Amino acid sequence: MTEVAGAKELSKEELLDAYRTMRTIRDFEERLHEEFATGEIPGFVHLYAGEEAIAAGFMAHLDEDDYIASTHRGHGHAIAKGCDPKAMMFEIYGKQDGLCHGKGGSMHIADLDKGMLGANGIVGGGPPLVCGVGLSARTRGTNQVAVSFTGDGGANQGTVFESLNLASAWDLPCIFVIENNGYAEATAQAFSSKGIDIAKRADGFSMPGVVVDGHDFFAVYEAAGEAIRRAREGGGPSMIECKVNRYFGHFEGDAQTYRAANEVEEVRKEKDCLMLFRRRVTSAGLVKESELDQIDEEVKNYIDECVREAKAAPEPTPEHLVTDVYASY
Amino acid sequence: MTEVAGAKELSKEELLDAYRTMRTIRDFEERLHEEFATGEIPGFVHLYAGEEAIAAGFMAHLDEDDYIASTHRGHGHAIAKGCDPKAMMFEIYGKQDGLCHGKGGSMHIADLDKGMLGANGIVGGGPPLVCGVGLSARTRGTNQVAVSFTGDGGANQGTVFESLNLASAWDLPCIFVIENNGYAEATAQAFSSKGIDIAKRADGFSMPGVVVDGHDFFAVYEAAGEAIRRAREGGGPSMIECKVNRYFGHFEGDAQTYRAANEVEEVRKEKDCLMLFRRRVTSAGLVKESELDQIDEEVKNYIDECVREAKAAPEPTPEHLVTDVYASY
Amino acid sequence: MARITYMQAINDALAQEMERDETVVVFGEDNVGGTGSPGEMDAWGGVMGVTKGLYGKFPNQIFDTPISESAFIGAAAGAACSGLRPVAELMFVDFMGVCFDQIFNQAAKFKYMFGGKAKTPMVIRTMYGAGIRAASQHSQALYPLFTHIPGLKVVVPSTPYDAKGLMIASIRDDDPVIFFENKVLYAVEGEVPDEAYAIPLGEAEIVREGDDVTIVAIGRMVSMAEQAAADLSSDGIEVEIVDPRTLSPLDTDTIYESVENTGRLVVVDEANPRCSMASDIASLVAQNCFEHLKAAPQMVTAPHAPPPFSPSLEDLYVPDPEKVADAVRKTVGQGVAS
Amino acid sequence: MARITYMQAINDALAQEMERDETVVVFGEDNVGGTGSPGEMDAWGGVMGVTKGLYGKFPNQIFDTPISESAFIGAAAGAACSGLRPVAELMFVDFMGVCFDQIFNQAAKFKYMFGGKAKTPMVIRTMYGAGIRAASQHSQALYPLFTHIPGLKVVVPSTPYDAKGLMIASIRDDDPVIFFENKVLYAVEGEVPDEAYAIPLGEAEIVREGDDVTIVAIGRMVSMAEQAAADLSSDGIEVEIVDPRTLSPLDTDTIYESVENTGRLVVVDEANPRCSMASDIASLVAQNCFEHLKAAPQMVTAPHAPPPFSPSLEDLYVPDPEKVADAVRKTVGQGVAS
Ligand SMILES: Cc1ncc(C[n+]2csc(CCOP(=O)(O)OP(=O)(O)O)c2C)c(N)n1
Ligand SMILES: Cc1ncc(C[n+]2csc(CCOP(=O)(O)OP(=O)(O)O)c2C)c(N)n1
Ligand SMILES: [Mg+2]
Ligand SMILES: [Mg+2]
Repeated sequence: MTEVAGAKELSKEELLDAYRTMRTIRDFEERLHEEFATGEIPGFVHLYAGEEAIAAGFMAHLDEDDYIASTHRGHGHAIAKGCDPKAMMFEIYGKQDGLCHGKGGSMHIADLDKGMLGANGIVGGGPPLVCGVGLSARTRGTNQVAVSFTGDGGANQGTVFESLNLASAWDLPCIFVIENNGYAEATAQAFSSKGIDIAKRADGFSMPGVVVDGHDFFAVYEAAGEAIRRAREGGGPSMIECKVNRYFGHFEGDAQTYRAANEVEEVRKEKDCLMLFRRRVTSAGLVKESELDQIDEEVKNYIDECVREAKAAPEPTPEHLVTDVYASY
Repeated sequence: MTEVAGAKELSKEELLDAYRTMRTIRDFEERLHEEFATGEIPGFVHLYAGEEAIAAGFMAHLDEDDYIASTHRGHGHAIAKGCDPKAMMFEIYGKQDGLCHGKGGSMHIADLDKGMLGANGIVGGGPPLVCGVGLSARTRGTNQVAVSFTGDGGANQGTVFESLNLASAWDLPCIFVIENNGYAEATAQAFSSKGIDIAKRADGFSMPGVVVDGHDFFAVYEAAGEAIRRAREGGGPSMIECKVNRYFGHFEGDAQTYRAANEVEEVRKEKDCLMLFRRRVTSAGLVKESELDQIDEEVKNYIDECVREAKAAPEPTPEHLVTDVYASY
Repeated sequence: MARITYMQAINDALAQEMERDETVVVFGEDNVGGTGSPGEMDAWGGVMGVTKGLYGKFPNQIFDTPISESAFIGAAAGAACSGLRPVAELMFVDFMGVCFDQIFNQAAKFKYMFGGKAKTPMVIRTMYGAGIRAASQHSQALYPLFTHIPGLKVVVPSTPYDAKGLMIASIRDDDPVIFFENKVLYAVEGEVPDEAYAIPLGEAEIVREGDDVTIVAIGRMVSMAEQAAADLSSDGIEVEIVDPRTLSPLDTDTIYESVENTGRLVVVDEANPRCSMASDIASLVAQNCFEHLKAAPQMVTAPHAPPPFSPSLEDLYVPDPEKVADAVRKTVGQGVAS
Repeated sequence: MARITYMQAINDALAQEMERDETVVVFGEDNVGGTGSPGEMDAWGGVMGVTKGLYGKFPNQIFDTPISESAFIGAAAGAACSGLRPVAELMFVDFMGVCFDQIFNQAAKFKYMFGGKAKTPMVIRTMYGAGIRAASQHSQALYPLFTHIPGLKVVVPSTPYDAKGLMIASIRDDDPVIFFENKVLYAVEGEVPDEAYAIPLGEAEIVREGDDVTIVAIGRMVSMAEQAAADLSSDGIEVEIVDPRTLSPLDTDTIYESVENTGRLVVVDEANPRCSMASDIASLVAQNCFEHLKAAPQMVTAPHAPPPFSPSLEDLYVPDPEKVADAVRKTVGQGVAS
């Protein structure tokens, strides 16, 4: 790859959008990390910080009526797909005006109007769903595509393999993204799938499989673009593995003693996606430092506002306990 | 492969045993085909005829305390693993003295004392079980191995992929055999997994994967031997795909209009495993035609006896309805 | 109106709905039968032939799947969220164990978890029940497991007429519906209107009127109850038979009304007894009709054992008219016939 | 004897059984935690720490698994048939949907299908219940689904003492056992003997004696019943609390005896109501203690809805002492407190 390969296709506005997406995710997650420590955030929270380039790189190619299916680590995908971060923050705080009216929480953030089929509490839950979206697009003759995200640990779940094969047999416009951050909870990919390139499994399903650096927005953008174009043109499914790191624990509260000392610090220093992006676009003269700084500032204020309002927002009222499901008795 | 490669290792007695196994399976199945037509055999019956070389080729390497897990098409595996054909015939007729006292039937023939973990009504049900046997062998420090059989259709079931990966991660002495007979019910492998060599999926699980001609006892014997030896020596799991044909319908009663005209006739003529075996061993002067003829005769009489006795045998008595399961109330 | 089988009634419902709405798609293992094969397409039309002939009429709306229930049942859920009304087949309900997550944690919960924002109009067609010597892994009833799950609708038709009307209603419903087809009933014939009609989910039917004992019977068990009723009637006992038709939602009103009149209840359920429909209905009646009950409610179910293979055992496994009649006699205090 | 937590009691039971019998092996996702990772092993000891420290003592008897529940739960069944006594963890029971086949069609049925020839001594440890804001896919109870299945034993301990004794009995049992651990109870302390002891499966415990109303309460619901009992006692209502401890087999004798004395029944079950343990027990009592019942049996359960995320809704979802007390008052005809 040349210095800013992939960037050629992108207008300045698109570059700024991508940066804003990544920055929004980063601030959203870092702020949740802080807030979680205060004890005010209920339940399990899995943070996406460090992996932003993947969500931003894929979603830059998707339209609102394209669909994604996410994982337990879903905030980044949701934000990049266009879910309202404020409504998401409300949701994570369990409030009535949350994106799912407080019924879903962090692990079930969804917005079907934005093509976001949901974070998912079940590892491997998403890939079958995108096969369905692919089938729907094919049957109705639209050129929508569907993208599922799965972790390196999730890649060993039977549902994922079945979906790869079904998408292949049915020639569906589906892209299966593997976010390989090296760990499933405390268990290393070196053990759980012997450290292989997971994308090489694509071969067993007659589809292209590529490995990209998940810290590098432009690498992701390029690989995603190729796969999504192919899918839209009827060329069938693909698998893309993004090698990446997560900055925080598996979930908030994880002491992470299974990781090497300084593991994260080093990645943050060498490979941070925001830093890499910034360096690339400014040194190529595509964007000015000050423009990015301004985004940083705006995002910071916005996330502040999200948290402030979320904390103050009202809880769901009791009658909602039994709405949105028919009551058999 | 030279004319009788693999045969070198085999004593004359072993050759005769292998032939007897294949002939017993063939006669067992052809006789069931006839008997089913009379309407006297209850339930679903899936015949193994045409695929005998696979069962015989693998089981020739296994000891009684090695284990196998089979499929809905399990008669051949059971016979080859040492289950008593007469007790099997009783079982298929649903009789009290059947191998499972009439409670299992064709789809659940099992004999744990012989290392036969059961035919299985659930496609993909067996591979997880052999992982457990592998774990048991490893934990107890025995050198047992475990072999699972799965069809080309079953190879797309999530449980199978998960088992491949688990056996790899745990370095288990397991062999995953794919019996690719080209069809899953009426659906061709050309569609269900795009006609790929299924064994190439092994690569995604860091294990060797080979394809052999499943009509050729010696080819199967050789590939099986290598994988089983490796497993016993701590070299971990393998995958072996045997390309083969089934002679009868998916189950008895299947009109098979999805198959090409004369498809089976041609295979029977060109590739029949018993014919190939006979030709090889006699032309190499290892065994005399008359010796094989004698086996044919003995087997024929024995299967006659099995059927005759099975028909006359008593049904289970009512109290057995609720034995072999604790009654909660 | 014509006399057709339960199987044909389901086929007709599928055809009429596919015709009416091209977003209705049908898929499953060998639902066409023959995909990729050198011989003919539509070679099977489902393992029992329920979807036979649909491929000829709707080649773009019916397809075969690999053997990957999690993927294609999940695909039904994903498709339902994005513009289709899929009818996916889980060949035997016994296979639920390889794909239950996509049913109960995904499809069933989307609407609730997402705060009402999802609509998941899908039908899972599945075959249940003993009676064809298919042994432990192909003969279970299992509808209690689905009935337990909030967000799923559960339908168990007992006649060709109901099969058609309930299938049409299920396809038009916006929640995921599990549609239980009894394999022994496929060959049963009945009068069925030619045109499309929907039977609302959640409405029981009174199959027979009577004042002495209420029998609630499910699916194939309705005919067992009917046979028992004839017998009992000659002894002067008139039973009322209620067929719930949908187990979730359950038409408790009709059941309660009947028991309020008869004061006696027998539930006939082909499933195993623990945490079953029989126990569900018996407990509801005990709670809600207590003051009307003149005798202890009775359950007639399979025993707490897997379905056996041997015909002689399987015949003892399924509730039969005699056992139903015995239970009825027990509630009216005439003791069990010996 | 020492005061230890429910979590520690389970850990102790596992350690003592692994020590006693080296064919007892323990595995699951991150049951050690850290396999293949650059940092320390035993980094997790299970997601909640239940198996923490076992790796240090039994490095050959405890291992991590890939995320492949079908494969490793099935492996437990295969291992149980070939010489081990595995204890496999299904981290949250909500994940059963990806591996249920290996539990209910394989492990549960081997013995029956194979005519008594198989022995499948395995334990599936799993976590259930609401209360930690883990939302719809991590908060279900689901034990009714397992109780429905013949061939499975189902254990739900409510105290540290029971957790230890029932775990030891489960490991020594020759049938597959599903062992339900309540995540909210992990931190609860109680007196637990140091030595190994087994509590027979199928024996209920009378947690509190009383003559007015029988409450049957399951798992964490026992403490809800106890709190309600204190309240009710000050109103002059003395409840008897029966903790079944194992749901399958179920100790119906103890339940019937209690109801024969009190004439009134309230079942408290954290699961959803349909085809539930509450309905199972209520229907059994209605059938078998009819002549002793003075009032309609009552069920206190979660509503027919998935568990919601929001703390304010989740707190309403789970049965609480007030709802239990209301149900008790209803059975004694004092009306619901307003
Ligand atoms: C079916 C299922 N099994 C296990 C879990 C528990 N679990 C949640 S996240 C996780 C690890 C996932 O690892 P990976 O797929 O690599 O994603 P990451 O967390 O690294 O993003 C596990 C085991 C689950 N939620 N669902
Ligand atoms: C989980 C599950 N899905 C579907 C079936 C129904 N079924 C039984 S055999 C079969 C085809 C199997 O094909 P294959 O694996 O190629 O084996 P073959 O019959 O060719 O030997 C199917 C779909 C089943 N028994 N279990
Ligand atoms: Mg990971
Ligand atoms: Mg096949």
